[in-house]
Amino acid sequence: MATATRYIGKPLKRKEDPRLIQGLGHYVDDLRLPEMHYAAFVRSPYAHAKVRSVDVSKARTAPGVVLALTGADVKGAIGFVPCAAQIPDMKSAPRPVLAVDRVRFVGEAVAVIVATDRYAARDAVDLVEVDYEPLTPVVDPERAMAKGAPVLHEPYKDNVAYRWELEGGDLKKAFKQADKVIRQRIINQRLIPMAMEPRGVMADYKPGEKQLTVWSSTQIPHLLKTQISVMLRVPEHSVRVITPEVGGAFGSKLNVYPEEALCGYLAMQLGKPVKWIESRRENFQTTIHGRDQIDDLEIAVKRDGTVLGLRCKVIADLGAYYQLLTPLIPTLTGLMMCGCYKIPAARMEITGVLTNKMATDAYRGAGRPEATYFVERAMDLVAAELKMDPVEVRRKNFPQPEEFPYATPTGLIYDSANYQRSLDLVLKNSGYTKLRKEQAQLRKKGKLMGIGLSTYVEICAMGPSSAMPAGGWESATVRVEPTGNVTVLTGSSPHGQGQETTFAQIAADMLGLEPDEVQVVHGDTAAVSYGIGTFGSRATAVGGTAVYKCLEKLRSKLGQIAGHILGEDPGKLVFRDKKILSKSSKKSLNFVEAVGAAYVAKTLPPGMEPGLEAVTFFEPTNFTFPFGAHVCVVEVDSETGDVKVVKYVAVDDCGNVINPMLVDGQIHGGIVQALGQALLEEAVYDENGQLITGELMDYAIPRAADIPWMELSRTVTPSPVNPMGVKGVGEAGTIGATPALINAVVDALSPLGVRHVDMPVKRERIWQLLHKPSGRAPAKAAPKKRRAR
Amino acid sequence: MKVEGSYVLEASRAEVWALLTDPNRLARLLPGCERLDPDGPDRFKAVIKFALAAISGKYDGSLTFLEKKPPKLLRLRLEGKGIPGFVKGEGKLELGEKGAQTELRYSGEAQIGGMIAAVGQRMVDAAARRVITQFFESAAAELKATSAKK
Amino acid sequence: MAVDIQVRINGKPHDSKVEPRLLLVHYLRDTLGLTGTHVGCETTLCGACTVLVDSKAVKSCTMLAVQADGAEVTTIEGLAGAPEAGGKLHPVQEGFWEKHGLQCGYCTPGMILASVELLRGNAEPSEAEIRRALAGNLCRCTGYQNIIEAVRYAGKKMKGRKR
Amino acid sequence: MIPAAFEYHAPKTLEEALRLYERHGDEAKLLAGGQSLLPLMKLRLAAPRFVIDLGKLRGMNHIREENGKIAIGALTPHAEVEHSALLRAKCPLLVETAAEIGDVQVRNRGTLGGSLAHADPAADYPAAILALDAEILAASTSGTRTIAAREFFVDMLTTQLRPGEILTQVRVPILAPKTGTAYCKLHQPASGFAIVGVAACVTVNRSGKIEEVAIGVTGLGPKPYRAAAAEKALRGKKTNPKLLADAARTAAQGVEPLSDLHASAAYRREMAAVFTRRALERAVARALGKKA
Repeated sequence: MATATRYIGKPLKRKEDPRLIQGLGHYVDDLRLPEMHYAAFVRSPYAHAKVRSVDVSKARTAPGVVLALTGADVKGAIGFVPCAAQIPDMKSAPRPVLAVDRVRFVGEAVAVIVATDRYAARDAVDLVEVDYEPLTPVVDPERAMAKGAPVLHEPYKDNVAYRWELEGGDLKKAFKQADKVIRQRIINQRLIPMAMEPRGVMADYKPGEKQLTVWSSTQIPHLLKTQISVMLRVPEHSVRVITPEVGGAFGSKLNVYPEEALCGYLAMQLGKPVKWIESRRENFQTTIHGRDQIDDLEIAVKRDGTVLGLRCKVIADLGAYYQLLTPLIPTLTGLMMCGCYKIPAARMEITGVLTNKMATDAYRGAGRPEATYFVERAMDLVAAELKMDPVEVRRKNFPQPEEFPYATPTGLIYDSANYQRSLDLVLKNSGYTKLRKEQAQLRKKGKLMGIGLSTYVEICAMGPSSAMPAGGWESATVRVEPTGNVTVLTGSSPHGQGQETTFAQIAADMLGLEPDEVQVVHGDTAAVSYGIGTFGSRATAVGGTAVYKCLEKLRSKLGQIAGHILGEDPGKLVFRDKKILSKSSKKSLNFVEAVGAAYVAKTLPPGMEPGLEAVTFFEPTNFTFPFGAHVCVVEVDSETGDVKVVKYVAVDDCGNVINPMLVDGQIHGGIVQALGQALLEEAVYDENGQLITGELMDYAIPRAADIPWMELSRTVTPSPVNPMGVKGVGEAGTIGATPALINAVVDALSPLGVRHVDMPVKRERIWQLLHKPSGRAPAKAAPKKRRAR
Repeated sequence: MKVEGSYVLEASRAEVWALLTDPNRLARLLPGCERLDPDGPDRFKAVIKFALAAISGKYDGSLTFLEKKPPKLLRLRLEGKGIPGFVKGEGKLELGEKGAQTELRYSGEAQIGGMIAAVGQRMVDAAARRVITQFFESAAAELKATSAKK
Repeated sequence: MAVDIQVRINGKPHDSKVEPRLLLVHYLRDTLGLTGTHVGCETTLCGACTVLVDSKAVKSCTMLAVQADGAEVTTIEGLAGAPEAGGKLHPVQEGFWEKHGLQCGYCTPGMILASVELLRGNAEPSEAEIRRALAGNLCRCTGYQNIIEAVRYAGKKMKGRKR
Repeated sequence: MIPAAFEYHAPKTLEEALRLYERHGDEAKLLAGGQSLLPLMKLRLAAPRFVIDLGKLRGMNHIREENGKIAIGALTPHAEVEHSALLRAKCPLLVETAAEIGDVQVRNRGTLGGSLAHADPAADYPAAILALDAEILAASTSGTRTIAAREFFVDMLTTQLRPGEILTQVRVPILAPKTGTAYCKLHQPASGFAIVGVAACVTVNRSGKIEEVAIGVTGLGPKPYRAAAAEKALRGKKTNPKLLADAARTAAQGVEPLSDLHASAAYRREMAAVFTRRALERAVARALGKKA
């Protein structure tokens, strides 16, 4: 049965938007129930302290307060914050939902207040008296690993959470055969995801029905339901999780947080609905952070630019406790460490370290931006060392298109790619040759202009369950209602990606309907079959494929019904314009008539079950590997160190595209988040473990005026892994763009002998390089070149 | 945060030493100090109301003399906590003779936690300087007043 | 303790008694149920809570409800009633839909209202002018590019209607 | 996010406001546009017992020419300064400076008087106010006095305003002939405040001699100041790029710069020189009628 693609591949306007542009959408804080109560948390101002006592007596009697609980009060009643990732010999770092006798990061909650309105709850927080005995905080991960450092989690003797290794190929040989070994320490700084909507939870308990409903701004409603059931020891069928509109997440809501279980508990205790809305300061302190790796890189390279081997020692700062996937994230860096290059041997050693900070976890890209960043820096380091053009080094090391599926030494099979094609296109679109000429001219005038390249590959469509901590499949249910509309229920839980539109496009094309006739439902565990969620650029490739498979089943059934009624071979029927028709005989049946037949059940083929609903749990056989090539051009103000991005050109390949407008939107947003990391963003804890970028006043995320116009284009290399040939695009921009910018900045500063700059390229950091080159170990050639200018 | 510097007072070392170690007089020097009550040997309970225009907060805390080498060196610790967060400082004051004057060299480290650390980052440096200046100016005034009485 | 205020919101008069410390955004959301205005920070930097007060874009988290006494407030819910909209989607709303100027939608009401103020004074803003006018509104999803397209689209539309 | 409770007053006349302010003393805070005070209150770094809202006062939002000067009411929002045709023609420095404050929304609410009275060390206006030698009018129950801009700023968040005094008006001179002005600023990337902001006002005669120069600097230290050494180095000299650059290098003289996450003291000092030079170059070019 052929599918006409009237909607797939078209820039359809989003079905989500009419409600969102009129203020009619409902995020958690927009929901209200009668007798709503509000929770507020008392949080530690210390990074590391013993909690001697928590006195909530004054708060309890404050106006409007109905409940004030400490860690001791809920200790036996609520389980620890869950971590789904297990690494062999990993230390445990259990986190109670409210700290009992010790706090390990600034912002860790020690008590909760519930009051009749949010103002009263906030007032009562100031009335709680906590007696802390400060302990020495452990902030720097390298010092945390050292002997004698204060230990976060006793009875362990040190703060090393785990060590993890991965090796493939003959590394010894690679380094032995190398003409040169290039070494560089590369820091991937700690970031704050900063979704526009902070987290929020609302819980309601109906004692008669024994039903606990939790509304949460989450990416994983089903996993959250299971975890709440486990943490609160409530039968899972008594828990329902609903995710209303979610105002962005970027991985930060791919988690289970103390407040989610606690609000459920409080609602059960009070028999009243309880809501908690995170403040931005809480969001900065207590929602997961991203990245935070120190990568010590060694590159074995031949004189002609062929990279023989790559070795990387990673120190991953995990923070004080494990959130859902904390320990796992750095291992993804290991898997992707060879990037889009045919590097025969690779080795990664990760040391995960516990420090007095918020946990790191999945932030847009989750482990892969780190890999792309250092391998793309590596290519430029090789180019600089061998005085080659970065383009040539990349070409030299790409696998050829015919080598796919391509097996990496890290154990992955890259599905399909043509790296040469995307590189060629980005060079053409950016006018690379001309840019180099311009650069030469500007350098003569003493102007600092830099051109940066990044060719990336990412691992998406997560993923085969064998390689995932807790299932990598996705569910879908597609139901054709008796009147002929279609309901698509997906286990994915989109939060801005637009699957209400793209899944409707798929369904409309597959069934010959209009997208308006398809309603996509997600995020309600009582309505939707168990699912995994939206993260790891998986919604379309995994969730969408589940939908696709349901649609195939329904087409088959509808085809048989129509064939039976029309007396045609079901295999020769097509779905078009709300009809099921035979191309050869031109006989047709209205779609709605075929649907009616399924429900009225009088004219069904013998033995066929009535009804029109299909369920699929789709298990992917492999990940997908989108790729692309980006060019970034910067100008550096030699007086202030200010870096201005003047041009950004991207070519991305995410396989087949369902909605190009939405794909571009994902890439725009991803690039800007990456530029944010490269230019501005850094979560800074001071030596006492205080998060001094504690608000938007000090943590800069890109504003409209900070970034250039982005020129996008696409190549299309379908994935063989799923029937639609899609790959995923949610993280591509974030993964590809940071190295492009940093490579551009290093390129701009290269006449001064600079070969690496750490992110973010804050002005003062650049200014120091420009004005105090001796402080930063410049290359020997620097002074001579400067005279030459 | 580290602070260091020096200030010259128009008084002898003995006079300055007497001033710095007398809790009643010291209370008048500490900006915003409302009370300084003995709480064991060389330890005092303090109530400090810090006010900088619109920004204000009340801190309960303690002052401890960690080391006394009259009239040359005084090491002390000041701790306070209140609704805006906590402050903890440890430092030393060295008294040097400069003719009839005394040069006070100070150095120390302060820890700030809570709301002020999270949002007051850019103000902390200037605020610390201001508190120190106020302290020494008050000390100078106090010494002047005492010598005038003599 | 409570203070009487009279505010016109989206064309409708409201007489309320409010606690003086009640923020305008909480008055709109919690007292009146106009939840289209969002809260994204507490330091006046994200712009999600932007509404129009007497036709000027302001951050409703940094204004007390009592300060709005006597004022005319337009929220996203009332934008269809704006003169340029005539009961339908406002051209800026239309632009955001047409040009995919939103993803998660959380910053969108504030973005739209800030754009409305810009376009009322300047129907053909340059890219730089748009970027500058939206400096007080953060978006973490779109990378701003389609928002700029949306504002341009709306500007053209508004100019066309004026003729 | 939620301020502590307070007692609210919204006086309708200045007299009433002054009486209230006098009565409640330092337990009261004045609320103008609220763009500095309300964020502090929401974080509970400020929790005044009384808030006196000046929003209902009449006659304090104006920009008008008066006795050879331009008088600006204390409650004039930044946006109105930014868009004032009168100021654009006669005191463009203030227009250029106002346009650099915060963002559109903040400029729509924040007021000139509120900003000056708050005296944030990184605020923009003070640089211009100093460079213009503005006069600041302060009212109290015992009358009104005029404070020279140079006297006004005392320390971080502290001004010459006495307890019970309300800033009512700012008077700035009309741009003299052959005079150019400019405000150049290095933004803190997150908050938009000035890491360094320099306002320059330069009068250049036909032969290129600098007859008068005033340079106001904000962001560098705990309080804004006039770069006196730089002014001295320029006054009476014939303008040339080296002169401007050399003078600018003294912009931080005598000041111990602040240091924070975004800029160390050393960097701030260097940026003071860079932005002073840029402001001077732009102001001189404008004085000479060149585009800049």
